[in-house]
Amino acid sequence: MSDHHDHEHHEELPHASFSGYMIGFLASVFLTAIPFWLVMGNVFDSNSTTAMVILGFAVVQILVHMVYFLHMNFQSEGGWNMLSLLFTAVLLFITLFGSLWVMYNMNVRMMPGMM
Amino acid sequence: MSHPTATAATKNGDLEFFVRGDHHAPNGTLLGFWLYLMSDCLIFAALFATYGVLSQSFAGGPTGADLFDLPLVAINTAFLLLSSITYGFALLQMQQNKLQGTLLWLALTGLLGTAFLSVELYEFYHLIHQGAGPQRSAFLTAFFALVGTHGLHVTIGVIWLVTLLLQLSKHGLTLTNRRRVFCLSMFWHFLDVIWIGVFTFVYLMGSMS
Amino acid sequence: MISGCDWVVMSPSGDIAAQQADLIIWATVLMLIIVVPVIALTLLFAWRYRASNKKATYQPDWDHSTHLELVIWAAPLAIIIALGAMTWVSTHQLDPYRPLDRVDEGKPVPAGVEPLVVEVVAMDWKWLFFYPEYDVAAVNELAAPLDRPIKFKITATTMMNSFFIPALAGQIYAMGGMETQLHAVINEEGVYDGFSANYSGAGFNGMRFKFHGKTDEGFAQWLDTVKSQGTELSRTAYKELEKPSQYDPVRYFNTVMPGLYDAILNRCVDPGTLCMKDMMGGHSGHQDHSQHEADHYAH
Amino acid sequence: MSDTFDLGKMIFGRLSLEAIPYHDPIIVATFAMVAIGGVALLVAITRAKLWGYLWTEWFTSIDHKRIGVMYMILGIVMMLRGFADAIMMRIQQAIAFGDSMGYLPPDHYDQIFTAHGVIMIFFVAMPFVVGIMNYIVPLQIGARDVAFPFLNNFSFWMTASGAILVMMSLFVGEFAKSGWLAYPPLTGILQSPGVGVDYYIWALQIAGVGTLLSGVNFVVTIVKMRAPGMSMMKMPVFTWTALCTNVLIVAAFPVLTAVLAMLSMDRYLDTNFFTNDLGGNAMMYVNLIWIWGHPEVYILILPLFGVFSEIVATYSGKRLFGYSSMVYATVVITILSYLVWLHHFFTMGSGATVNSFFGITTMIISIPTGAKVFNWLFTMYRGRIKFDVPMLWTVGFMVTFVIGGMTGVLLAVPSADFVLHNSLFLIAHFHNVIIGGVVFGVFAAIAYWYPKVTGYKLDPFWGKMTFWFWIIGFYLAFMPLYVLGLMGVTRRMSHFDDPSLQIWFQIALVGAVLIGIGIICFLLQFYFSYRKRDQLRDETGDPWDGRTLEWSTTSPPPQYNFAFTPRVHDNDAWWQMKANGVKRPQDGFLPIHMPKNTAAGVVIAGISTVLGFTLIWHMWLPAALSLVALILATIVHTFNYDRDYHIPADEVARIETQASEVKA
Ligand code: HEA
Ligand code: HEA
Ligand code: CUA
Ligand SMILES: [Cu+2]
Repeated sequence: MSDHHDHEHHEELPHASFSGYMIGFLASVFLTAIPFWLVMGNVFDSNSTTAMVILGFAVVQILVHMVYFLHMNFQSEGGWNMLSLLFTAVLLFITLFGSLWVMYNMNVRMMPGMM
Repeated sequence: MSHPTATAATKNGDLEFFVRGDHHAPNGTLLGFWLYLMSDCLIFAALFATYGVLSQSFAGGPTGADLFDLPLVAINTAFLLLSSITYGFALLQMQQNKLQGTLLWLALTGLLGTAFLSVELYEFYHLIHQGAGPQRSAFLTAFFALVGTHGLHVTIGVIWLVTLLLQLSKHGLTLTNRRRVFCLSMFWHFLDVIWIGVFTFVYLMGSMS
Repeated sequence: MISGCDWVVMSPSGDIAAQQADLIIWATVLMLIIVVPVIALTLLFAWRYRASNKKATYQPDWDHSTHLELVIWAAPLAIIIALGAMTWVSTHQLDPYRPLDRVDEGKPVPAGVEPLVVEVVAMDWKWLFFYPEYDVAAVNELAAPLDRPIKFKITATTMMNSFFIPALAGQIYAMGGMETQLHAVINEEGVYDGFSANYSGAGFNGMRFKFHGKTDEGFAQWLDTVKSQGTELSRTAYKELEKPSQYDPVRYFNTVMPGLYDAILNRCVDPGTLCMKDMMGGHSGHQDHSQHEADHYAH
Repeated sequence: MSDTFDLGKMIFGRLSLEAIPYHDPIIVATFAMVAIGGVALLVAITRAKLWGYLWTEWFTSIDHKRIGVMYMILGIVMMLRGFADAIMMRIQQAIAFGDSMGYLPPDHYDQIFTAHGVIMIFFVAMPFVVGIMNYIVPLQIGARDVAFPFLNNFSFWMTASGAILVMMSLFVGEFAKSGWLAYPPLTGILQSPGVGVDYYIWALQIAGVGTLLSGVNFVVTIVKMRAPGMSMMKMPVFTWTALCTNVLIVAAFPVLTAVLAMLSMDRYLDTNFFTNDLGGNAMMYVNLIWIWGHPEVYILILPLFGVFSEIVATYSGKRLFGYSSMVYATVVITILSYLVWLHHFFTMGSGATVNSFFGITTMIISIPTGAKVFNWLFTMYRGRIKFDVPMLWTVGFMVTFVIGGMTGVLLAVPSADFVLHNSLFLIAHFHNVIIGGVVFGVFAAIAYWYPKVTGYKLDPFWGKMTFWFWIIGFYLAFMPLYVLGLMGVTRRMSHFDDPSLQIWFQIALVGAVLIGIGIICFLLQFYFSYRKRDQLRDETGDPWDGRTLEWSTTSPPPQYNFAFTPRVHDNDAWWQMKANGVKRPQDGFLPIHMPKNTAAGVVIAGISTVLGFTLIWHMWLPAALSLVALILATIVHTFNYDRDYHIPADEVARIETQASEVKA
């Protein structure tokens, strides 16, 4: 009786697959190697081009990790995982770029020697 | 299994007002842990923002381009990436109910994590030795704080991993343990995601002078 | 005793502060349009629908009305649109960094009049004012001629303070290694309170000074007094002054070490310390500011 | 640290007998009072042999209801401290004019306003809010407990641990003299070498962990544990506001943790985040702390908006007007609260575009807030309003809060803020919204749910006395501050020169004294209600003719809340049950699965307190030991797999029939 119910038995842990991990892994090797090569090999003349490109790679790689390693999708936990992720992404964006905007604005206005 | 006082005829037909069977709310551990990770993510957001703001404040000291050793960072990134695939394999073993395999891959993951930490410690030691410690300039302060916080998380991850190995060998692949393996996997992969931000934003962009 | 003129924020003596006071009044009036009815309705409904009043209608299931919902959201929205527009315009108009284009209502800045530059340093716990144009400085006393725009450049030695003369204009922070600005003008002769509005530690209470709005002659006389009674503000004298102290008396300086303000701002008063503006290695961006600074001391 | 290894220093750090402020009569007197009170309490508990009971039934309890009550008690105790600070400030400001320096030197006054702000926000308002959510949310959603009962207990003890550290600072060392947001460079190690700022940092860090975890806990609880049939849009409004509040907690507190960690690195490791030299930038601290700080004030107010929604509907005998617009308004406020932080430092020097952007986003918040106010208003419209104490607070709130909201919007106009920032006008604004909103809301909630918690109502006479003293006291105490603000008086001053100001401060003091009487009435009401509990007894479990599920169970509810999980078909689930003549089932009970009590929370939080204390005093050796102990204790706790048990069916049956008999 005492464990007439390991009442968690019906719970589903998310399912992982070998191919998923392999795809994720190969993709991230690729997505890591290229930015390193771009910077170490000084491939582009302009730093800002390099910066934009490697930031783009980072974003893609983060998505790859989210999907293949963290098994993010719109179904898990009734969509709450995804919702919270998106919400966090928005807040992250606000915190990061909000701070940079605000601080840049102030620095420009009051740091004579700087920026 | 209706009961005279627990149901009622309403204009919408007969409505049940109580669950007369055994009711269990679904387990919330995975969601809870995910939410914790989201909050952790915002700690990193604050650190990234600070790094972003202070990244040019060299105070006459060395810059990223002067200091960063990209091949070393590449090696470290490789360790971390490898450790995520090994963790993946551990999870696959677990899905097939293979305790030995799970333990083995987890242990390997832990080793890779330790390797990562060793390289990072070496890097820090080297920087401090060069006079480029966290006190030298705001840029270095922010750098050490951001990379160090990530490192601290990996350290906690390794401690947790060791604990989990013990628990797995003691209790086997019970549901509770499976859930823990799963939580740690989220933690581990989450640290990868942060690391992507770190190597791109800090090391690679910092090396382009 | 409790007369309206004590409310310095609402009846100031400088054009900028006067515009800010007007703004407060208009914004408040705008909001009262909705706030007063809300309060009145609350009290009215509370009274009318009290349980003991059986005559009042009772509709226990009435919980929705699209029309009402629309009004509920639209009414505050309308006020906020008006207030938002007011905010946008006034914020740009009264940006403390913006040089003045008038000295009073209907009085544009006369051609050829340059603002009086005052460099302000918030110290622990006193105020130091430099007048680069006249090569004098003063501690805890500030004076300015009527109807001439003043340009304050503000920095601090250590703590974050806020430079505030309510009769003149709104406040702005004073921070170490940074320079904020404030443009203002005083229109009425008088002695006004100035102080730090941002708590800065033990001596904060005493971090007050008098601001004198003076006629041109009065201002010239004041300068004379400073010149005649003042001492020299050399590097050593400054180092002495820099030590934390409280409730400092007014002091005058009749000559000032060249570039002192710039050195304070860039945190390199001590000989041999690297100035902040030179530290940023390789970043040549906004050098114009310090160039500007250098010009002042070239005369 | 010196080069030679000094064992004494490693153990005792900077702690010495000097740290005990025995030369300050005020502190000695306070200490004596607290010590005598404390000893008396300890003796009484020992005499009554209550330790065992307290330990097993309360301290180690993982029952959300018990934990909720403990939060409320923590809040009340700390409120007395916060209020004692407030009255001290009010007296000082009423007498310190011209030659009279008052009785508090700046050194002491500065600690008091800092402690007052910190305590009121973190250890009064937060415990109240979290306590109410703890007690009510699981009941409202028809759940047996929260998602992570152990974590809940742990969160409470971490909050208590932070409170203990703040209280210790009174007697060992000093508290920060920095204002409740502790801006550097003032809080840097150069300007504040003492332990005050470290007390501040560690108290908040430790309590912050608790708050964050409880935020996660409640989001999961609300998302996962709702009774069948309770879709998101059928959730009671209080639960909705609790959800949004906890989302805000999870989203905002990490930033506080991060920024305080950075400040402590500057203090402990000589780094340069916020220093004046070597590239540090104090503005970044201000920026980050407000990214947390602004959402924090909505964390405080949102749950009380929920409370008022429940109360207005219940006492008007009506469905809440505009349920869905209430929900949308809450969600909009939640999101917007993240976009306005800069309004706390318009005057730091950002440009007109930045300032107007943040000013306008700030004022936009008054639109959903206004929608809420109107919804309450139209809930009252065509109702049958019973003016029990909770409803009195609600009307008091609606009138008072809109005034505070309006002055808030005024502060959101940057050019107006340039003259009002840091003035007593600002002080008046936030006491106006916090007292008129948060404090009134908490008192309303206590009066409303007290019979649920204890089984008897609070004596309405004392409730009304509390209300009238508070509301009159509030207006007298804070309206003068608006005036003073317009007279250009700055906050955080302990002495004034201009004698014409004094009269306003004296009026404010009278107001504070009236509030003090209100507090006393508030405390007395517990005593008198307890004495009259037989007359005030409520046996129905539903004394106010409530609408939501918490009223469907007995008062106090059994530890498992509901013998049978309710099924929900309507927003006002219990109202609908009552309308359909539904009664609780009396048979067919099943065993109920419950989590076990555990001491782990007390232990781990206790070690955290020690860790905090040793770090504050630079006692490196004990600090290292407690860190190790902390990690070990946590690991050991994870080895406990035996965490739950079943209440057998006949036990459930016994409890349920007993409850029914009481009613009969
Ligand atoms: C939840 C938040 C909260 C609450 C409820 C209050 C409540 C009160 N506050 Fe608070 N206050 C803050 C939050 C709050 N405050 C914050 C955040 C600050 C800013 C701090 C800073 O500057 O950093 C502040 C600052 C602040 C100041 C500083 C102003 C300045 O900067 O110069 C003053 C001045 O009087 C003040 C007064 C009051 C008063 C009179 C009350 C009244 O409501 C309380 C009145 C009650 C009494 C007077 C009770 C009498 C006492 C008893 C009956 C208890 C008996 C005692 C024992 C048994 C031990 N507050
Ligand atoms: C519970 C706490 C709480 C709440 C709810 C609020 C609510 C608001 N606050 Fe307040 N605030 C504080 C606590 C709070 N505040 C604290 C503690 C500080 C100071 C911290 C410190 O410095 O120590 C502060 C400081 C503060 C500032 C900084 C001022 C300065 O430092 O110079 C500003 C500026 O914009 C501001 C604005 C607002 C606004 C616009 C709201 C709005 O949310 C109010 C919205 C409500 C209404 C407007 C009323 C109802 C609406 C209607 C009836 C509809 C119609 C109305 C209109 C169209 C106007 N607050
Ligand atoms: Cu039912 Cu466990
Ligand atoms: Cu705010």
